[in-house]
Amino acid sequence: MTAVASSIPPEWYLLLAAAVFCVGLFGVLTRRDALYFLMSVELMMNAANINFVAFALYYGDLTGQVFALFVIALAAAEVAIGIGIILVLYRNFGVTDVTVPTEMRW
Amino acid sequence: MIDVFSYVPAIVLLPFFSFLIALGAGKYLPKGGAFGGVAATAGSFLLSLWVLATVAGGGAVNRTIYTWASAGGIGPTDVELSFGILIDPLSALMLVIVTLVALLVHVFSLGYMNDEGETGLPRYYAGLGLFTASMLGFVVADNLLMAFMFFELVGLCSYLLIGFHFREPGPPSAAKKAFLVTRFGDYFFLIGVVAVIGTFGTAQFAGPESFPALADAALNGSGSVAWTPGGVELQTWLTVVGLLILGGVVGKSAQFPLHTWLPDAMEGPTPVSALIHAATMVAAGVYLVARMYGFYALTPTTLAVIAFIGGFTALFAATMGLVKDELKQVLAYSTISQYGYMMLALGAGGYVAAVFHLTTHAFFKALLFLGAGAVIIAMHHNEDMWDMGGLKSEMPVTYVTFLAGSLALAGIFPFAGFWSKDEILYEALVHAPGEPLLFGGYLMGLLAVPVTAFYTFRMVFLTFHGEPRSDTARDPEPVRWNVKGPLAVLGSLAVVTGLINMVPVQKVLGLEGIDLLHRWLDNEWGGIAGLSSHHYADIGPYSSQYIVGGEVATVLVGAAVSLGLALTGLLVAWQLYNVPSPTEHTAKLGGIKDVLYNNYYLDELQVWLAYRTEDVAGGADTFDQGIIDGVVNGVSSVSLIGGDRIRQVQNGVVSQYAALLTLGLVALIVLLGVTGGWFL
Amino acid sequence: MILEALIAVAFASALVVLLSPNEWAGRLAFALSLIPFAGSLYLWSGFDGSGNALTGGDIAYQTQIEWLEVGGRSVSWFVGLDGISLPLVVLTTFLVPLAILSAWTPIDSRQSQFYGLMLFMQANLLGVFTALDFFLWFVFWEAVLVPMYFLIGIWGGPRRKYAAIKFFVYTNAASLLMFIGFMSLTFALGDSVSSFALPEITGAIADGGLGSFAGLAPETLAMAAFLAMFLGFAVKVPIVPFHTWLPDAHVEAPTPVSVLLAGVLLKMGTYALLRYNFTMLPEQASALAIPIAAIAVISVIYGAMLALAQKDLKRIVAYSSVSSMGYVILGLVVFTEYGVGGATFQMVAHGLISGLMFMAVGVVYNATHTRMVGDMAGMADRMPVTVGILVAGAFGYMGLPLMAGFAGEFFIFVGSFAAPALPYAPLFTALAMFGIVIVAGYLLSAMQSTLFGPFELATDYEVGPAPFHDVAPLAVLLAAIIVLGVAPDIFFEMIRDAAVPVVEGVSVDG
Amino acid sequence: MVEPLPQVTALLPVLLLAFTGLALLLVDTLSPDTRSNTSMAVVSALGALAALAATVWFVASGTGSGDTGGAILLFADAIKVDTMGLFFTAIFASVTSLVVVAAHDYFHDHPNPATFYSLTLFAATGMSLLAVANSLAVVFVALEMVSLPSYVLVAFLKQNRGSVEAGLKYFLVGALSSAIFLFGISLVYAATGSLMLGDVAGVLGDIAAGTDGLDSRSGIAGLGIVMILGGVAFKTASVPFHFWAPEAYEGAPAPVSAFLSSASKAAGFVIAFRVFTEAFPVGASLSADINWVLAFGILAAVTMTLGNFAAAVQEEVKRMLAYSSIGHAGYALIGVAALTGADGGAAANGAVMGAAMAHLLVYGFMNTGAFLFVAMAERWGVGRTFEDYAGLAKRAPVASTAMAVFMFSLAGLPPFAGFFSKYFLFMGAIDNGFLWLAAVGAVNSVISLYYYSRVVKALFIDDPASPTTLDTIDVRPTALYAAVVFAAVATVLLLPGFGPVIETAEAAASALF
Repeated sequence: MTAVASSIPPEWYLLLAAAVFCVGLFGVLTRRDALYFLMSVELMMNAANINFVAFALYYGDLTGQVFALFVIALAAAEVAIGIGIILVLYRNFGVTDVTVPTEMRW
Repeated sequence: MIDVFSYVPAIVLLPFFSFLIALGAGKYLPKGGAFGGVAATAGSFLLSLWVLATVAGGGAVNRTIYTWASAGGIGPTDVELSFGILIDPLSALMLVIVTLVALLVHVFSLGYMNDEGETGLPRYYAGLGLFTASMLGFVVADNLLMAFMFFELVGLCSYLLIGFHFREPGPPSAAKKAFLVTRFGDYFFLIGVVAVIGTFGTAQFAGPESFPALADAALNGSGSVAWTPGGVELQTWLTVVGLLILGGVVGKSAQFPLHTWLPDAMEGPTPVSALIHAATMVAAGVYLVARMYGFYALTPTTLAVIAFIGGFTALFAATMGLVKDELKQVLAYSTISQYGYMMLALGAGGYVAAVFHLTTHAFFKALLFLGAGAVIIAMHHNEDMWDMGGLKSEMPVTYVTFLAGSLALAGIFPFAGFWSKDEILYEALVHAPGEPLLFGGYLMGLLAVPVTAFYTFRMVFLTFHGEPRSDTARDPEPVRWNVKGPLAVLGSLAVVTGLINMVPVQKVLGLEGIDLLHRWLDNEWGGIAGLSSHHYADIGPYSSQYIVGGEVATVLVGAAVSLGLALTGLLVAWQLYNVPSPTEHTAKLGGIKDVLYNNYYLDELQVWLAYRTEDVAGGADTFDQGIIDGVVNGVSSVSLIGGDRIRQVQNGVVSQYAALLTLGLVALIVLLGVTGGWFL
Repeated sequence: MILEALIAVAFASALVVLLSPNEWAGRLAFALSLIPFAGSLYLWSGFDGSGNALTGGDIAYQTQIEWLEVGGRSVSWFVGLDGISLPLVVLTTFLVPLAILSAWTPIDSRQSQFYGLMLFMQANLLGVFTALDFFLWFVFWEAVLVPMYFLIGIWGGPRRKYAAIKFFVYTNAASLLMFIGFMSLTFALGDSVSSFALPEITGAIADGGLGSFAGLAPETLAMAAFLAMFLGFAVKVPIVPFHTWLPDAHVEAPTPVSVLLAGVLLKMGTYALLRYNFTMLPEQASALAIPIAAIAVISVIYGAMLALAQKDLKRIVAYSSVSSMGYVILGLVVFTEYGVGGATFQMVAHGLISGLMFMAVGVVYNATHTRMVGDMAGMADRMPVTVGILVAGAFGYMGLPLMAGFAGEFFIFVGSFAAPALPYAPLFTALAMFGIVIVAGYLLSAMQSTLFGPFELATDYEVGPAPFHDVAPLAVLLAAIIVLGVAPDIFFEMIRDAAVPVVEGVSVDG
Repeated sequence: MVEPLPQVTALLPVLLLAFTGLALLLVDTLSPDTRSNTSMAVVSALGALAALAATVWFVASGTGSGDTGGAILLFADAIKVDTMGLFFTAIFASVTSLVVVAAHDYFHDHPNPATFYSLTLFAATGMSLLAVANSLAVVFVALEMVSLPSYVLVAFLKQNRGSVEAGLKYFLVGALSSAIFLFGISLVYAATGSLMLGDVAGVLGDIAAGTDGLDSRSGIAGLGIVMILGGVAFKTASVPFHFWAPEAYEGAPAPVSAFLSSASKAAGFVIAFRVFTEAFPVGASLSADINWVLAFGILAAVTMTLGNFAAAVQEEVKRMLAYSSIGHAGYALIGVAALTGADGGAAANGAVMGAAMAHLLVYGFMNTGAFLFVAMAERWGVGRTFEDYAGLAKRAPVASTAMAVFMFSLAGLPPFAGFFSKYFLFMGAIDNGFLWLAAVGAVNSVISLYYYSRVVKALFIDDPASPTTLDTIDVRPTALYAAVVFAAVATVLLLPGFGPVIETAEAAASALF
């Protein structure tokens, strides 16, 4: 493994991942447009990926890295589905604002 | 020698069968099943005579014949609840009285009910049959529980018969009152029964293991009772128990303050009144005290209370009888008064005197009621004495017999009532010294004598003497043999019954042995140990003291005083009412008249109490619906409101969902983190 | 296997009737309901049990078949009879046919469903009184609610929906409380029990098998469990102040349902109290003797006072049931043979009498279409026989001697007056006895104003004598009441035999 | 015995589901004209039933159970076939078969029902895979395999605003939750360096014992565990991740609601049961100061309370069922909340978790049945509110009776299976000393009795608003009836036949401790 990567203490990776995760979460909570929502979620998933990759390196076993690839694939699939739903949302409600559809409540 | 006592149950069951027959098949039978009743009571009467003869021949029996509830523990002891028969001189005598009166009432009813074309006769005769059966069962009972049970059945029958004319408003209400008031007394009686069983483990009247015997033994230290409530001294406890049982007596025998039901009970058909007042229901109370006299004799306080209540009731009721206008009302109050005398006697230790008066009264009071019944027939069911008058010429038989009964009731020599009442007063007198309550009872009893004579003859004169004061009185409806027959029988009895116990004569002339009843109840011809007047006298608290000179003097003075007073009352009545067209003199009494007329407003008091009770009940109902049920319903509505609050969280905006979700997660993390100390 | 057959037949006939056409559902149901009755008579004739089923007595007609195992404890089909359960089984099978007869007139819609549910309820009631395994018992216990909910809800009066849901939810809540209590008790026994068989659990508790559980010391736990179960059953009985569902349920329920509700369902509560609280935890019971006796007395007096205030005949009888159940509680808590035996006897007696009262009131209602005291008078004039029986029943309710009610109440009074286990027993007994005065008060008043006096009726219906199939059950019930009052020993002896071990559960000095 | 069979055949149920789904997709794409709703339904039903049969056979023959050599490990231990896995597979398979049969009538006029069947079967495949996952990686992948088709199924009626709104909310909350779940996994990986459940447990033990340097890891692991717990909460529709459920269940086509609220919920629980017992054993977690038992306890209490109280005040039956299924999630959570770390607690833990599993099985029938009845009502075109259901029993006695059975069973009344499953659950809680949890459950089940009986009241007691309202009931959808009646019969028969269920479940659960 490269000296740089190993010279960085694992806590830093954790902090980075946490930071990215929080940014994503912030996006989720603040953005009303479905697409932004989607992107923020992607961000959160990638935060997880950072951990996987970093600690795969740290522990020196490949599971984490491989799993990260899986996650990326799944994220893609999720986005595909998401876009589809957003599409029908637009068809039925004429907007992509997630706070608009509130016909069902209480 | 066949055992007559094995037929004793038949005495009870015969009228019961007549009840079943009348109830089931009455409407298909001639006279609505009357003959069944007559035959049954006649059979019972004959059997009773046979029993009487057997007892006279030295026989007596105290036998358990049926186990009602098998032995089981009640805490201190095990008990077995059973039915049985106790035949001794007292019960044998009572059997004869009851069956005789019942028989005559049945016969009389043929005239009073059938000939008058009453409806619902089967129900009537069924009621009579059951009534007689219950009373007989009560008479032969060998233990307190059985006595109580038949006591209650008597109450039921009185309800059914008093309320016989249920289509009219009056009778049902009177019936209700009769049952309720007596039930109130029976409440205490029931506690008494339970207390006796709890205390002694038995409710037997007679025998070495009977509760009077056990109580006696426990008091004189030669034995002990199974249980007394914690901390209560035995003598006190026995007094309490005695008073509790007395509650039932006061109710049934219509003693103050539970007498109010009896005048109302006149709503029932007159023959029923005769049965109730002469021989059955009302007599039951006094009979009960006599039955368990061995127990009462042990508790002087109870005796004193009995005496006082009796004396007071005797006077109190007599005063109310003074002003009544209806024939049967007068008789009703006289009944209350006379049973007061019997209670006085019992309280005064005059066991025999009480039984004596019970006997004579049974006859002359039955006579008076049946006579009144005859008059009522004649008057087309108008009972107001002010519409009568001059009937003696129209209905001689009724008049003569009625007169005999009245003389007896008034206690005029030599009619039955004189002897018994005189003996009561004598017993009270000689035992009174040193017993304030008893002495008070005696005085009131004495005072009641002239009053009794007065209202009796006021009744006689108004009814039979003077000029007819209404058309019906001028042309009364004639009555038939089935009315006159019973009257004749009872009339003669009212004259002669006194002869069975002429104690004064014996004492004055020294003729030994003519005090038959004394010897009878003293088991001279046989009986059961511990149930003799002697025994009662021994364990009783009283000793005789003769105020004026010796015994003979006292006897004579006492007799003279009571007779004199009676005659005074009679004469006053004569003066006021034995005139062609008498007028009301009650006005002279002024305010007192209203008080007497309204029975001292005691009914009003009881009505008031009833209403207050209903108010309490209403309050309870409001509380129940408002508070208790309110809480129950409140819980549900609160939950639903809570649910409504909760669902508000789900407001449909997905971003807020995300926010709340995150918040929740953070909350969890913080909670676990803090408790787990991750952040250190 | 007779017991199984009995219950199976009941279930089967319920199904058959449910699928039968409305026209003859009633007759069919009546015919089928006679089978269990005959069966129970057969059980009675061959009854050879002795002692109390829970305390190791000889159980009659016992069967125990492993059902399933949960949490290391086995649940089994375990049924049997002892002197306490047999009379109640007979009572149930006796009342149901009569109730069905009394339903012929009033029930005029969806008959097959009605009678099917009645029989279904009967099957479950039989289960309740015979089951000796907790879960088996609990299945039947809860299953009774389901038919009751429909019977009140569908065929009931104007406020039937409210009454049905109230009964349903209230009693179910009580069951849950009881469940938690009993479960804590069972698990506090630890490994000393390997099943939910009630005899085994009772035995283990008696042998002091209770350990501390969930942070509670054994004594605390036992007391808590006792209270939980007592409250649970108190609703079912019902004991004041948990009684308010009863009048509503009774008033709304159709007559035949009221008959079973008052006649049998209330007895479930007292039966369970006897089995669980007073047989399993006698020490706790006698420790709480005074408060329990107090609420018993309150139930008697308060219930009677409420009845006094009512104007609806059914409500009157309903509240007087509350009152009568108070006697039962008093009889149980004094722990004497006559007290406990009398309480059980009173269950049967009250079952018959209250059944008769509701039935008779129902017959009058069929004719008048009103139950309000003010709306009618002098009914005796139009329906003499019915009124005659009604009056007789009323006197039975007032505790007239030689009728079943008196026997039950008197046994209780005798058993409780001098009871050592209950302090101030004479006081409590005397107070409770005053109920017999009040009951006379309101019953006589109600009868006077409705049955007697000149006939009048608020509505303009033509009123005549009731049909035979309405009067017949009344007569039969009355006969039974009198027989039981004249010869109480036919039940009391076996009951007492089964009550003895319960009484011995408490050791009273002196 | 199944010894002669190659190990991989243990996956037979999963494969059956997967291949059925693929086959349907294949037919649908290759020859779109030959497909017919009926044939599709039949095929998928057969596939699901075959899977069910296989599962039952395996369970009966003791595959993967302790007495036949223990769990079967496949693919480098990433898959672990044991009794619990099979037990849940049985739930999934039976629910799936019920749903696809019902769907045949529900989508009778839908242009393209084929996708529905395939998607359902793919979701089912994911679930059954979830049930046998032995590594967090597989768990996540399988979870997505369940989620993604579910999103589409909810939004299946593209023209229906409700369906779309439901789909959107489900998707958004789902995406967020799976992100959280994934991050949790990553943290656990960071703390333990492994994704295999067993290894994670081992390292956790070391952390608890403090046998290695970084004790701050317990914090990281704890954080990760709570996040994983969040993912579980999402799948099981537990507070605070439940928000999607009411809308999704209400908006989705009724068969889909049935599928989600029964099968998908069970899938969530299989994660909880497996991961939290095998990866984060109670004892180790507690000694590592990670008290997830407490977390589950709080969740259970809050969830059942929120679900039941909210359900009590609903106007629409479907939404009421949605909330009630949240409430039942709360009940089932007792299975992981009422666990004790005390040694020797294994038996009791197995008992309570087994009770939860049994409850989920019964729930699979009664809740699916209830939603399918709603499906029938929608098919008939009667309204959605309680009032609209008034008097249905007069027209549709059989279906209404079945519905009454479901309602009372959900309320935990005998003689229905829901009675045993619920009371055994409470019993388990009490057994472990969690009286408070049982008490909360008791209060809630009282509330639930109230609102479940409202449905029965509407069906049997209330009278229809107008005589004509019932005329809309003009068809007898055979397949729907078949499914509903079958579910009802199962609900009833599972009471007497509860023995095998609870005993298997307990055995399976106990094997995990």
